[in-house]
Amino acid sequence: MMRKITMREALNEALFEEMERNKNTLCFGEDVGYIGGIFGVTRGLQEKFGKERVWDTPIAECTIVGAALGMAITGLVPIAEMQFADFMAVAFDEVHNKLGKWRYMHGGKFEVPVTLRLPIGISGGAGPEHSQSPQALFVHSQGLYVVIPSNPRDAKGLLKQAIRDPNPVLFFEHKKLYEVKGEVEEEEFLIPFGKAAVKKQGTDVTIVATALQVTTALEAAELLEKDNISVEVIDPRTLVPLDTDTIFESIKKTGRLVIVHEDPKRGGTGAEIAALVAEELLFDLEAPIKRVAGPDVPIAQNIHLEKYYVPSVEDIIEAVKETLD
Amino acid sequence: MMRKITMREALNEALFEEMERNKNTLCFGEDVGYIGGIFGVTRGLQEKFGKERVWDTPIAECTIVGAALGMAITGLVPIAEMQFADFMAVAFDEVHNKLGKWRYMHGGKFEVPVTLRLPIGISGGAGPEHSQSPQALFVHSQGLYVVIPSNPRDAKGLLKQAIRDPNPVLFFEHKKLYEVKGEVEEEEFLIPFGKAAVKKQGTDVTIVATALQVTTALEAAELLEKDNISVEVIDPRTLVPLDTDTIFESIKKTGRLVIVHEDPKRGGTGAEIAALVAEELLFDLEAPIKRVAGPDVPIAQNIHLEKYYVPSVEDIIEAVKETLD
Amino acid sequence: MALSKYDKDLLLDLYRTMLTSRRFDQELIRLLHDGKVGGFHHSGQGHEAIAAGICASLEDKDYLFYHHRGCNQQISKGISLEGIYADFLGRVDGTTGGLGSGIVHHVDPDKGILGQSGTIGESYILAAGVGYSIKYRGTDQVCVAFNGDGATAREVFHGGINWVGLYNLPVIYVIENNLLASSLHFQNSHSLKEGGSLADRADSYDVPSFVVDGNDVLAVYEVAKEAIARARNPKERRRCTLIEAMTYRYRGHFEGDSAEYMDKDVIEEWRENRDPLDNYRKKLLDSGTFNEKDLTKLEKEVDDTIKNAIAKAEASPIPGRDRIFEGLYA
Amino acid sequence: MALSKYDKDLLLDLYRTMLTSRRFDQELIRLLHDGKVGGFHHSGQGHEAIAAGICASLEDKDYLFYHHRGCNQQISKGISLEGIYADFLGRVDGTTGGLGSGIVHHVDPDKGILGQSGTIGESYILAAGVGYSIKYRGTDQVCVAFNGDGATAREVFHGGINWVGLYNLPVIYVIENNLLASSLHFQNSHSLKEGGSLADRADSYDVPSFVVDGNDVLAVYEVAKEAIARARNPKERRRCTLIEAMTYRYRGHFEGDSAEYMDKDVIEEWRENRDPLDNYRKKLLDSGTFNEKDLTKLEKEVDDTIKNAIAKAEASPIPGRDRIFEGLYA
Ligand SMILES: Cc1ncc(C[n+]2csc(CCOP(=O)(O)OP(=O)(O)O)c2C)c(N)n1
Ligand SMILES: Cc1ncc(C[n+]2csc(CCOP(=O)(O)OP(=O)(O)O)c2C)c(N)n1
Ligand SMILES: [Mg+2]
Ligand SMILES: [Mg+2]
Repeated sequence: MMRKITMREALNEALFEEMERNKNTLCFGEDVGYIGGIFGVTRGLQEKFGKERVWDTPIAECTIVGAALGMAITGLVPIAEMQFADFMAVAFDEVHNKLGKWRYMHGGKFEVPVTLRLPIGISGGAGPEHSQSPQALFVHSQGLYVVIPSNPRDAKGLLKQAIRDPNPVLFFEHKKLYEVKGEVEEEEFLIPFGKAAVKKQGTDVTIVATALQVTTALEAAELLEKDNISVEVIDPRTLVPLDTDTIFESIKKTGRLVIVHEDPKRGGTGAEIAALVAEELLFDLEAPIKRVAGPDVPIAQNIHLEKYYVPSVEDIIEAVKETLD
Repeated sequence: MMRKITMREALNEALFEEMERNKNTLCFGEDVGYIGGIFGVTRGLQEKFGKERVWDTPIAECTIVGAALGMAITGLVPIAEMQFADFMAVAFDEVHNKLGKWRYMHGGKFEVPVTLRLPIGISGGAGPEHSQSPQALFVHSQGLYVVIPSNPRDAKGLLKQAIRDPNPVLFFEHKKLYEVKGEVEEEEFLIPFGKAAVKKQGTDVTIVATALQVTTALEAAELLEKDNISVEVIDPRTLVPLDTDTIFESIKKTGRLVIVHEDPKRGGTGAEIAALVAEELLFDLEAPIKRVAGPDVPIAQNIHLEKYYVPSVEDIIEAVKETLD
Repeated sequence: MALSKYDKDLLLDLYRTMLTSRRFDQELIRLLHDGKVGGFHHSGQGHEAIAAGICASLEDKDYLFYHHRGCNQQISKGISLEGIYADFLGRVDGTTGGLGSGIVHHVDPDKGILGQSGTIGESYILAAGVGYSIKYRGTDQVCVAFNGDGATAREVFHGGINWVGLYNLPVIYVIENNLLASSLHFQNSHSLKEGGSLADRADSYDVPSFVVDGNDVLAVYEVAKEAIARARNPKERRRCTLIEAMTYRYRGHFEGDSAEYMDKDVIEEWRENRDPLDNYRKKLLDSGTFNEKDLTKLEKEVDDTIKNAIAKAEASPIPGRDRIFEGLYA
Repeated sequence: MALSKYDKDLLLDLYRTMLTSRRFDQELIRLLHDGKVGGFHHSGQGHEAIAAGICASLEDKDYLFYHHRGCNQQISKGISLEGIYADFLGRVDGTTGGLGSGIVHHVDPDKGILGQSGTIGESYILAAGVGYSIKYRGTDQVCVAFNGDGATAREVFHGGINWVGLYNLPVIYVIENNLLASSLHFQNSHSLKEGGSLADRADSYDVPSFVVDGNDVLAVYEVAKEAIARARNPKERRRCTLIEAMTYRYRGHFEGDSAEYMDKDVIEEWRENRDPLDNYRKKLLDSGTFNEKDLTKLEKEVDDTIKNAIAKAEASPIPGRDRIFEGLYA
């Protein structure tokens, strides 16, 4: 049987392997060095690779990202962690206007192999500025890749790909997945960007879900199976580039689409997917598209209220059934 | 006949009137004081209201917005200008996480009457970081209003409303509209948020367009009229709140929707509108939705290339005709 | 200054404030361990003298931005204990009306407590706006913004202090320098001269600054009193001040942090020899200003207050789903 | 230092660089007025001595971030004139391969010219990363980042200088302080001590700094030479430096700016008495190092170079629509 490891371990392995592979690869950010990150993803790296390659930066997110760009265009391969993806707001200019555009606006003369690791998601009462899932903002950016794994194996293969890719990659890690275990082979592997994973085949309704919501969608799908509703669950794995082929193929078969994500609904990651389908596949749809998403209000800190922000199995089941009415 | 004034003059009048109305209203930003703004919108204000109320700040966008919030929650009504809306990226945390959430996350105990004036759009070779139209990013935010006028009268009425509103308002002004003239009555008036304007009635196809693209859409509509295609043109005027009633009503009549905007297509302002329609009105649609939008690449500085970034009359005509095929 | 020169009420109030802060925190941690409080808490144990010393010269009309380790600051400024306990417990009678708290977001406009930003350090710029507001409105209010040493590395520090200095605003920046920013030692976070301080940063902005022993409540009180008086007076050449108060924290960065990066001996040294409460209590007794009975009485009062506050907070209900849709727009 | 102590080639090169910068700019403005160049241009006339003096000690391998008023800087670092003319003219042989330029974005990796950010001041942090990269790779390269006085008010200044100081990186920040940021006077942008300078900001970070007459090319040269030598040497206690070079601009913020906020007499005073080229030329002649004929010959050469560059640039084609879809990803 294949070994099972947590997503944290899988990410950690990816970092180890890529740091070993290329000595110009560096890891830095707040608390990533000595303690190995507040979520423990970079544990052991400083011990192994030294303080020059793995270190704790001051609390200055613009500078972390700006410096990463400076390193990348002069021969290094920086991997920086934002302690919480929410802090991408602080370094927004550096991400949206610098990382994404530096190569293009300077005539294609640079490569920008930057990876930003970005913990997202609602987890344990962290409140309105430590719980967000801001990936939709960067779907609107240019020149960035947006990666969002849902399980240990994908996390490992995608992170290795991200580090090797000569372009800037935003790598979103759902905090609630760090402890989740899954099968990951011992041998080295990469997962290419732009290839969705069909997590479960089905014929009645297509669900497109990302990150933690893939698990929720699969749970819903299993329960729906008991009602003889056959659901296909697709995890795009990368939002930019988006594997429209796989998604469209599925919708052509099912005629129904439910999109599930934790980020707020308005202008969220589901909007672009829904819009593409409404442009390209309108006559294949047999029911209105449904989005099951976070509400358009900031995330309360009250731990008792958190559940109201996260798409639940019941929410998904209800949405799927509505498409079948 | 009613007088005609430029959008710049209309905005300037709105500022004068509101500054006169409430002595706690202040205007500030880079170059807004002595020279009256690099686009001339705040001209004459410093002379009239003095340097305490109208002044030139250091080049520090985070601080401009952060300070505006501090003023707003202690009794003032700040109106700040970002010299180019592109610089909202610099102050992104202050806008997305502070202005939008301060009231909510502190239990609703504050009002945040901040207005940010934000020049957008491609105009005269300003390149990838002085030409953007970043409004889609803030459609995904919470707690903000997103206002985007297309003509002098709307600009005046909406800006006055924005200043009086107790909530943070992002006010997007297309640079190419500043010189455009239109009828504006002498008497005071306000325009409420969330009320779209039907710019032209029609029965075959609905176009939803904002800012400069309203003009382009109307030109296209006029030409289409000659081919006996009757187009309804809707200007939402505010993207948050969005007047879905008016938009949906129109689509129920026409069965066809073309969305036009200058911001890049992927995750742009059209995505949410298309998604809403695909959720709510699917069976009213007789053709796939079309988005005519900016390409998903940064904006080149080369003035000869700019035209390839802006939706043209021809692009719109083509899209409309495609919905009728 | 000899203790005898101080007003006795003030001396006792300082003790009461520090003790309330300490006891509040201890009881909160108990509630956390009992599983009644979710989310994050950054304990301010060891820092109590700073907020107590600063806020002693502030009035309700004055403004305050606390930081993530800021319960002491809110308590020193007079926030309702019951309110913040209810926040931590996620009850509707919390200061946020049921949205809860943890990292931040307690609030009390009537006490001038303006809240806090989840992205730390933002109060450097928010306070600049509040200072401008005070100056424009022409009142004699003051705005105090607390931050940590770590947050002072953030880019916004420069933007804020430059505004505050340029417009000469009634703003006092207080840095609670506990030598650590999460696991990062102060020395590895800031480029400074040998023996230099964060207070040195203020110099080129022409902002007066002080480094003060943050575990000595009277030392803090003196420095703050001067700064606050200067801030209130529009005729002063410099109304703004940066105060760096040196201290240490007794616990991990947040409750649950195993804090292996901290040296247990160093913590012990601070606890044993530099505790702001113990040392001050001893001083009060040694100087003969108060006797053991006076202090025991006060200690009992504080305990009762805390118990009462918790009881009231726990009696408040947990909100339902509707709550999350309230209060987004005014 | 007496002129006789300098290498004659160096002396002549400095003049050539400044003159090329000046003539480049004059001709560019002519092209603008002829309607051949669209977009924005921020003329660096009056600033030429700064870049010439700094770059004289740099090599191709060294890195440079210019700022929006930075054609002088690129020219001093050796960028192709034909390339940047072609950028301004929107031709495919421009350094950006047809994307054009205006505000910024010329580039030449082979000359170490890394580009520029449209949000000014960002090079304060980008250069920190480049400095880290140099240090990590263990080369003796240097990174120079030019900025204006106005951009130095941006929040990122603090983040950048703190990194550079903390990690002791081979980075030189140069501020071309022309007393204006668009219409805002320097004094209204920065909180400083009476008579203080932006260079003072470096002090608390333990970053060596200089204020230098930016219109005196040899003065700039001397300061930069020392700083660059220090930066190259990993054994130096401080490899980083902040240089504030005082100057003034002769023209509006950008071409087309009516610049009514500028005092014509002040401009005249700088042009007449403090022009970096005129004064240097006079010095070269007065010292007897060169005679009128030497300089006229060089001037003719520069004119020819410029003419040639423009001719070649104008011969290059304008790109078509496809160009905008090229080069987004590697
Ligand atoms: C912009 C931002 N970056 C990072 C964090 C995460 N964070 C919260 S507290 C903290 C350490 C703060 O250290 P310091 O300012 O010294 O305060 P202390 O905790 O020592 O009281 C960090 C890194 C944050 N909340 N906001
Ligand atoms: C972040 C940001 N804010 C504002 C601007 C607009 N802007 C461009 S140049 C400039 C003035 C810069 O002044 P300074 O740094 O002194 O340089 P100078 O023009 O005087 O050479 C301004 C406000 C910008 N490009 N980026
Ligand atoms: Mg600290
Ligand atoms: Mg300047």
